[in-house]
Amino acid sequence: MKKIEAIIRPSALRSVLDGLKAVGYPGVTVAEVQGHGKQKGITESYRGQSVEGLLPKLVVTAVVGDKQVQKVVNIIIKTARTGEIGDGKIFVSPVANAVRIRTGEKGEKAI
Amino acid sequence: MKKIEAIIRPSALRSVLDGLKAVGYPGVTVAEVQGHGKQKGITESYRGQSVEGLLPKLVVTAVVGDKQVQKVVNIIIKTARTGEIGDGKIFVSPVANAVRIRTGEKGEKAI
Amino acid sequence: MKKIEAIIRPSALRSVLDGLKAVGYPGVTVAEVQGHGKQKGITESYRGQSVEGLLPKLVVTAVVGDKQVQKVVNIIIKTARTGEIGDGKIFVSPVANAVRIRTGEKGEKAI
Amino acid sequence: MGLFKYWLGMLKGKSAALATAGFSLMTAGSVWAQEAAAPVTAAAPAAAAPAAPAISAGDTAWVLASAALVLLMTPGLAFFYGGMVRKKNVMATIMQSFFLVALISVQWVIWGYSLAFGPSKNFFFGGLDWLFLDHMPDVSSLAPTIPHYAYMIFQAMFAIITPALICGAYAERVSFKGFVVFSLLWATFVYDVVCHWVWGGGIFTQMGALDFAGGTVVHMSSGYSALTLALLLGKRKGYGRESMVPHNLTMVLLGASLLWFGWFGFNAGSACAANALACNAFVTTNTATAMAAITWCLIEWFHHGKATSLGAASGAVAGLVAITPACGFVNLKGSLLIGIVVSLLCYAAIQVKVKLGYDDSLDAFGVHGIGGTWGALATGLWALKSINSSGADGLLAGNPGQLMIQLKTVLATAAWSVLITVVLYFLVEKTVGLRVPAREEELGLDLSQHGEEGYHI
Amino acid sequence: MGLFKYWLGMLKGKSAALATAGFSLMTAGSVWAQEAAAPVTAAAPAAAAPAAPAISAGDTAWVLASAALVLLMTPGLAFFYGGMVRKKNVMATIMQSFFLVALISVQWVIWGYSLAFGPSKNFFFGGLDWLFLDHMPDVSSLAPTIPHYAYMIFQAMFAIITPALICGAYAERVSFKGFVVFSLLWATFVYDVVCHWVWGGGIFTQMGALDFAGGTVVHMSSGYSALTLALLLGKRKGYGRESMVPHNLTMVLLGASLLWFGWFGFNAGSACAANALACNAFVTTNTATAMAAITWCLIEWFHHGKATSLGAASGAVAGLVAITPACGFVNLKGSLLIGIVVSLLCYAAIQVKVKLGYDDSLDAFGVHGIGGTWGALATGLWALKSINSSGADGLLAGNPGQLMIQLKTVLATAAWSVLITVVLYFLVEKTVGLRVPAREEELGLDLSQHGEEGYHI
Amino acid sequence: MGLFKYWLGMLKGKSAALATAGFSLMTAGSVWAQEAAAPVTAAAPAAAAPAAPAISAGDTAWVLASAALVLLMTPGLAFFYGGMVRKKNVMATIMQSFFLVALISVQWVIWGYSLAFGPSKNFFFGGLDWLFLDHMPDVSSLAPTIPHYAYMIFQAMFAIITPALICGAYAERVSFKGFVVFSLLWATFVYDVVCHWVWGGGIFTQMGALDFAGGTVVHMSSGYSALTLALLLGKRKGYGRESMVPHNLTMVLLGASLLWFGWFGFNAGSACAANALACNAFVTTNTATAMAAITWCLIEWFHHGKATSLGAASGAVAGLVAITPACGFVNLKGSLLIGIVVSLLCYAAIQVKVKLGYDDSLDAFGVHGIGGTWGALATGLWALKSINSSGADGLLAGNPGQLMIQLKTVLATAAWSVLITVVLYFLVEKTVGLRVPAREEELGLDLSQHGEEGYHI
Ligand SMILES: Nc1ncnc2c1ncn2[C@@H]1O[C@H](COP(=O)(O)OP(=O)(O)O)[C@@H](O)[C@H]1O
Ligand SMILES: Nc1ncnc2c1ncn2[C@@H]1O[C@H](COP(=O)(O)OP(=O)(O)O)[C@@H](O)[C@H]1O
Ligand SMILES: Nc1ncnc2c1ncn2[C@@H]1O[C@H](COP(=O)(O)OP(=O)(O)O)[C@@H](O)[C@H]1O
Repeated sequence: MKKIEAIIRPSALRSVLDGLKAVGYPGVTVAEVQGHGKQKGITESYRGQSVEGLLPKLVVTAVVGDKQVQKVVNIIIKTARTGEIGDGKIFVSPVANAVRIRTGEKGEKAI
Repeated sequence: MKKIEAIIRPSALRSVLDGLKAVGYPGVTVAEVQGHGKQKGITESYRGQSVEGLLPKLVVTAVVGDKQVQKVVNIIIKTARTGEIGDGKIFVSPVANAVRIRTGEKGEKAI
Repeated sequence: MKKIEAIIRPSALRSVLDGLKAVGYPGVTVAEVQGHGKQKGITESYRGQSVEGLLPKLVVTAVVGDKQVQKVVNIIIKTARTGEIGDGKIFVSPVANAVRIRTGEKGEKAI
Repeated sequence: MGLFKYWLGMLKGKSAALATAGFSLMTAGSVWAQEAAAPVTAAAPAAAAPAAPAISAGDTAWVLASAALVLLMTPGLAFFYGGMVRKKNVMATIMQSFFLVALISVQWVIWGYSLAFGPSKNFFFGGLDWLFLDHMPDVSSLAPTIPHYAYMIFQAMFAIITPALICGAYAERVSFKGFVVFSLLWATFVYDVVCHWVWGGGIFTQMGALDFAGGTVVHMSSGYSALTLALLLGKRKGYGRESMVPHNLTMVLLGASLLWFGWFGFNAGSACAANALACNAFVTTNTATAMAAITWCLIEWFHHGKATSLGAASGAVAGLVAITPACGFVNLKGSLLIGIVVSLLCYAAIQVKVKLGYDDSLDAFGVHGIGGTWGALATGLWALKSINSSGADGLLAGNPGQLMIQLKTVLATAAWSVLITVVLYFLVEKTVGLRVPAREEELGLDLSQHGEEGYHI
Repeated sequence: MGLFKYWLGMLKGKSAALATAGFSLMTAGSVWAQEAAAPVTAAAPAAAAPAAPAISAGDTAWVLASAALVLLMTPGLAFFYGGMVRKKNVMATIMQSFFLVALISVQWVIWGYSLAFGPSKNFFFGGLDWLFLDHMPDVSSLAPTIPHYAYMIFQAMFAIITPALICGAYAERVSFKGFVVFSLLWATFVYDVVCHWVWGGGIFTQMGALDFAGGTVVHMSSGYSALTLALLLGKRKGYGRESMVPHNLTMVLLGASLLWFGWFGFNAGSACAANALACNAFVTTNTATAMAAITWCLIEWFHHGKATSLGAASGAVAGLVAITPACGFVNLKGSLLIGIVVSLLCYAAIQVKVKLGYDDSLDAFGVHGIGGTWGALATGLWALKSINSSGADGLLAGNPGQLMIQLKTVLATAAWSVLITVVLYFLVEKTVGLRVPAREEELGLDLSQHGEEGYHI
Repeated sequence: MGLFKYWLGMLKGKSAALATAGFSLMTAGSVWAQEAAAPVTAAAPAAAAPAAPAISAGDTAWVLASAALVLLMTPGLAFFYGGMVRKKNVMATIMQSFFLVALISVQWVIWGYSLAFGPSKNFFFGGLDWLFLDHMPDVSSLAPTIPHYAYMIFQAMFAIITPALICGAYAERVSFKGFVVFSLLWATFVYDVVCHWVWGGGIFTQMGALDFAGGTVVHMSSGYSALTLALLLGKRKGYGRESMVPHNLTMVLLGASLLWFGWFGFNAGSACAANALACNAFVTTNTATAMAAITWCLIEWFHHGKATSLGAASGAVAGLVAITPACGFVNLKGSLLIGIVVSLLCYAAIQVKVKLGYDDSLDAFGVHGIGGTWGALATGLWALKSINSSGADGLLAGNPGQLMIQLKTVLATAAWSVLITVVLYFLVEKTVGLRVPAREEELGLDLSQHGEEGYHI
């Protein structure tokens, strides 16, 4: 199992979710975050004082079986890409185990 | 060390925290997220237009020593379960290292 | 590649970001969370009823190449430390792969 | 006690009819009106009204401004309550108050005002002569210097906020449909009736009860109904186990601020004129409110070592509640005392609630029931004829009888409110349903009742 | 039709001048004033004004209070709109309304009031005699019992909110600079002109059109301009693909509540006196609004099985819009009907919009255009001379001519608004630019236009 | 200079007593009253008051409505300030303003009004004859057409907001306990005294100083005290290192909107009548505010390339501050100029602050101190007897003396405010403590001072 964490533009959420739905991967968790990468933060100004701000992003997390990783990553790339700086990153990391709280099922069955 | 990430119902937070406290694992981080799994999102309606919404959830993260993983997972299962769809998931993943910022301590001592 | 997750005081954010910028690691994602560790939550009171609250924290996440881990961790320790309980933790965990959504680049090139 | 017998008797003959009346309100209403009108003799016109003074633009300006202020109180309440619930119920809670503004606005002009203030010839309610405001004289004898419409719409705002106050008791667990039906019936059978008793020329008017701006009519009726509902509905799912702290205190403070602001219309507007009496009501209102907020903070200080903003807001609202019946009868010192005592009583009541274990979610009874009762009695303690010549002296000015009258209105209002609320609760619960299913409650009322969420990414 | 010819002819001679007028507004203005003043003969002073009654403190108190209430409506609108947009555009949206309060306040005292209400001798606009409010008589013939300044500032608040209403149509995609220039021109060439036609002694005043508080002047002018802009600007980036649900419904409800509250000033204040007519306007306003909110909820109930708080708020605003022209001419029953119908119409219009695929982001046309049109026509249906002796009877009181007059004002206002909006759109888009570049829209207007964010960690 | 000597001498004999007076305020107060009353001869009754005109319902309606409006300003300020602080201090900041509404409401009716407006026979303060509002005549000579209670409660609202303005300077770092003690003392020894000087028949009244609605009394007194406290308390922990941007700008805009709305009561209500003067104040207030908001945005545009909503709100508040003393004396053009200049001055002051490095957290001095000073002087520039016959002409109408008088009141008010603030600061810091310990500041005042949080999951 792998955890796929995609940091995307807020505006891409609906496309990404629709894309994932189309390939039958429903389990997904979304969090609001802020960040900067190549796309630098932006200068904001409050009563004449400039401050450097971060940009709002969303993290879409899906834990999937090893075999689906590639497919899910591709879907996300396709649905979240605008081609402009700020499209975001996808990080894939190992998951040792998963449990479905309702049933206590473990492993890939649980996701 | 393992990172235990439990995606739970917001209403289960207090029970989970109390449960964890009872077994002496204080270190915990909670984040607000939204998601859907087996429990599909819900249809919302704004000025007559239907949209598909995600459901609010909380992620409770605790990094624990390898030996405590099972115990903590069990506590969470017990305290977060209602038996209805939407109880959530627990993901366990490896942690390479931990540092306590205040003291610089590393490894299991730090958590 | 490693994912460095630093749970810090909200007030330390600017220093940490400035510190990271100084060593040339721009990619970073910040999330608002709540938690408690050694620094217990605090007792709050609503219309005479006491409840135990969590403390607001930020999680700063940066995915970096293996060789930079130590340097980044040290920067965070230095910039986030006050020496008082509540300074937070840093967790380092493995990342299997990274993708830059905009270009599709993979691996360390993507971060 | 004669009072009790009177309306208990009245009720007995009516209760069956009441239960079957169901939704055909208007028919039921007019039947009832005829029945009731028969046995009782002329009583109403009532009240002051010196020989037809002219309409005053100044008084009208003040009453219209006051009506607008009181209108704003209900959204104020929406935010006061909305901030206190959990995030998943915020819109449902705000919606309850907001929708009541719409619902009761219409109910009032169609039949509510007539029931409450119509030219009935009985002690009990005002009849249906003024359905749709037809046949209304241009000026009400209760407010002779302003157009009748001004008085009517000012009163409408009171009718609106009263059922909204109850929302605090059943917050986070009733269905929207059930809430609508219950509120409409409650407004008709509790509010309109009690309003007639106290202000409309009904039995309390006759008895000389003092209620300047609605201690009994507004706060006690809603407060005791709130308690009744809290008990009948049972606790919220997870009560005592889940955290149920206010999700947004800034919203609570916004609500409390709008309430304080609007309450000047409520209380000082109740003079129905821009005169010295209105000024007295304005000043005593502000003073009691301020004193109650300070007192609440002091209590918290002693009890927990810290004063809270929620406490300051709660104390302010308690003070506003308590001074409401008294504001046009007591002087400054009376208002200070009323403010101090109400916070002591309400704070204590809330602590007791937790001990007793019933779930009056947002303390509708703890604040409005207790505070309203105290205010009604306090009026009987500190009322002064020197403040309001059409009022009466209270106990401390040597007239213990007034306190007894106040006590009677308290008991009668509480009893009637509880009784009808019990009837309506069962009626609604058995028909459209009042308490939501557990799964909907868990999901949150915003999504389950309204299909919307307060906040989006 | 004569009407149409009249001003189309007028316009032809002017359109070139208009296009080149550019920024030298004041010069342009006075040139125009002289040109236009020439061919037309005396018409204005107009309206009621019995032989110089004294200033009434009561009336003044009410109009000043009303002016304050109406001022608050624009921030109310800021929150109503601000809650409906996505988080990244919340400040830009609030700023549009807030900044207009400042911008039009100044425009109005410098040249707007003069254009709209100045002592012109033509049907078309009021001239520039009262620039900077100089040379104004102490009392306006339109409001003889209050100081002229009170009437002027009360009217200012209407001039402010009207362009702010349009913001709903182009929300989330215009540049701040373009917005400022457009709004200033629009206020001058649409609002001030239409205002003169209807209230300032202009052509509609002469025709006997009824518009108590601004159905044509405020809601139709803004509504049709909104539609025009929505079509010209095109859809928001991602429309139909991205989720564009309201980011904070509590803010929407706050806005709606402030609108409802302030609208009492808008409508009842338009009596310019604290009299029975003001009371009628107050009551019909509240009733239509309430009825429209209930109706909207019922429609949702039938359509989706659930009533929403956004629906209640939308219905309330639709009701407020529709009753605006009618409130001082119709009776209670008329207001109930106006409220019911407006929600049916607006709800339908919004569903049609989605089908047609244009992006009136927050339904400025769907609510203000449709609701305003309905209100103007409904006034022609249910107006009663018995409510307002200086008004007229409507169709249902046997005077079909009134409905025709109303229809003419509707058409003329819509046509003028659309026409000028098209001209101004191209003018602004080609010069300072109105639509933001795609990248700025994606980033959000808060950051790209103002360099600030609504919410911070 | 005689003025300075006068009260410096007075102070010398009093300063020891002041320091020891501590908490036994009432005793101290009356002792002081007797001392002070001796050497000075009759001076007060003061001011206009033509031979006992009748109470006017219209005027009363307007002043009551205004009092309600001004009450709302302090919660407005709570949100204006609350949105600007960091999330962890939001409730503490809102609480400061909200609690002051309660605290000063009570202080004012018990001793504040008497100190400020009581029938003293000295230049300095009003004595304690009207403690608990006893022995007050039914009508004040300062507002002869309304009940005394209306004037008293209207003035109360000014007394409330003034110490609340200071909160902006010490936001995010004072203990609640210290804040309460400081504010109570400040209200008594600064506000009540300066209020007496300017309006209560005191020394400035005698001198002919012009301050229509409180430039010196409200804004300068609070502004200079704010600066003093900012300097004495030192910077917030992490100032210059941590990000301290507003956590919720929508809340700031809400606050600014409520301030603008309420300020109509503040300024136009200060006419104490619904007359032409009130209308002038209303119009100049709105105009200066609007012009200042526009100007602030233009400055930002030139300075940073973008106008911000925080800037528009800040400019509006600066405009409101500056026009306050002038609104009933200057004409429209004066108000435009006052609005333009105040934004230039305040914006500059804020930039200088950053350079100088003191931490006036939310620019209480930058806006109220600078804006108030400018307003007071501007009144001396543009005042016109033709606007207000009981006023005076200013410099530009050929009366340079008036500017000198204004300057004296500016200096005296600033000096007195600074002086007493220094004394009170040390008094409070040494006893209950004013600045919170570093650990509590880091945790946030919401949790450390009140044990509550603004927002919950
Ligand atoms: N190394 C990293 N670690 C953690 N988050 C990152 C990293 N790099 C980028 N991000 C996140 O991804 C978002 C988008 O990154 P950005 O570099 O702007 O995209 P792009 O690669 O298209 O230029 C950032 O705002 C940040 O939240
Ligand atoms: N594969 C997954 N990856 C990431 N998050 C998931 C996954 N599956 C479920 N979740 C999260 O867990 C929450 C609850 O899941 P759900 O399937 O509704 O619970 P249950 O297993 O009891 O039916 C979801 O709302 C989502 O946030
Ligand atoms: N084992 C853990 N797992 C997850 N989060 C933790 C853990 N320990 C601490 N945290 C997070 O770090 C924050 C700071 O921890 P704390 O123990 O107070 O710091 P310190 O080590 O300086 O005392 C906590 O509020 C919590 O959010």
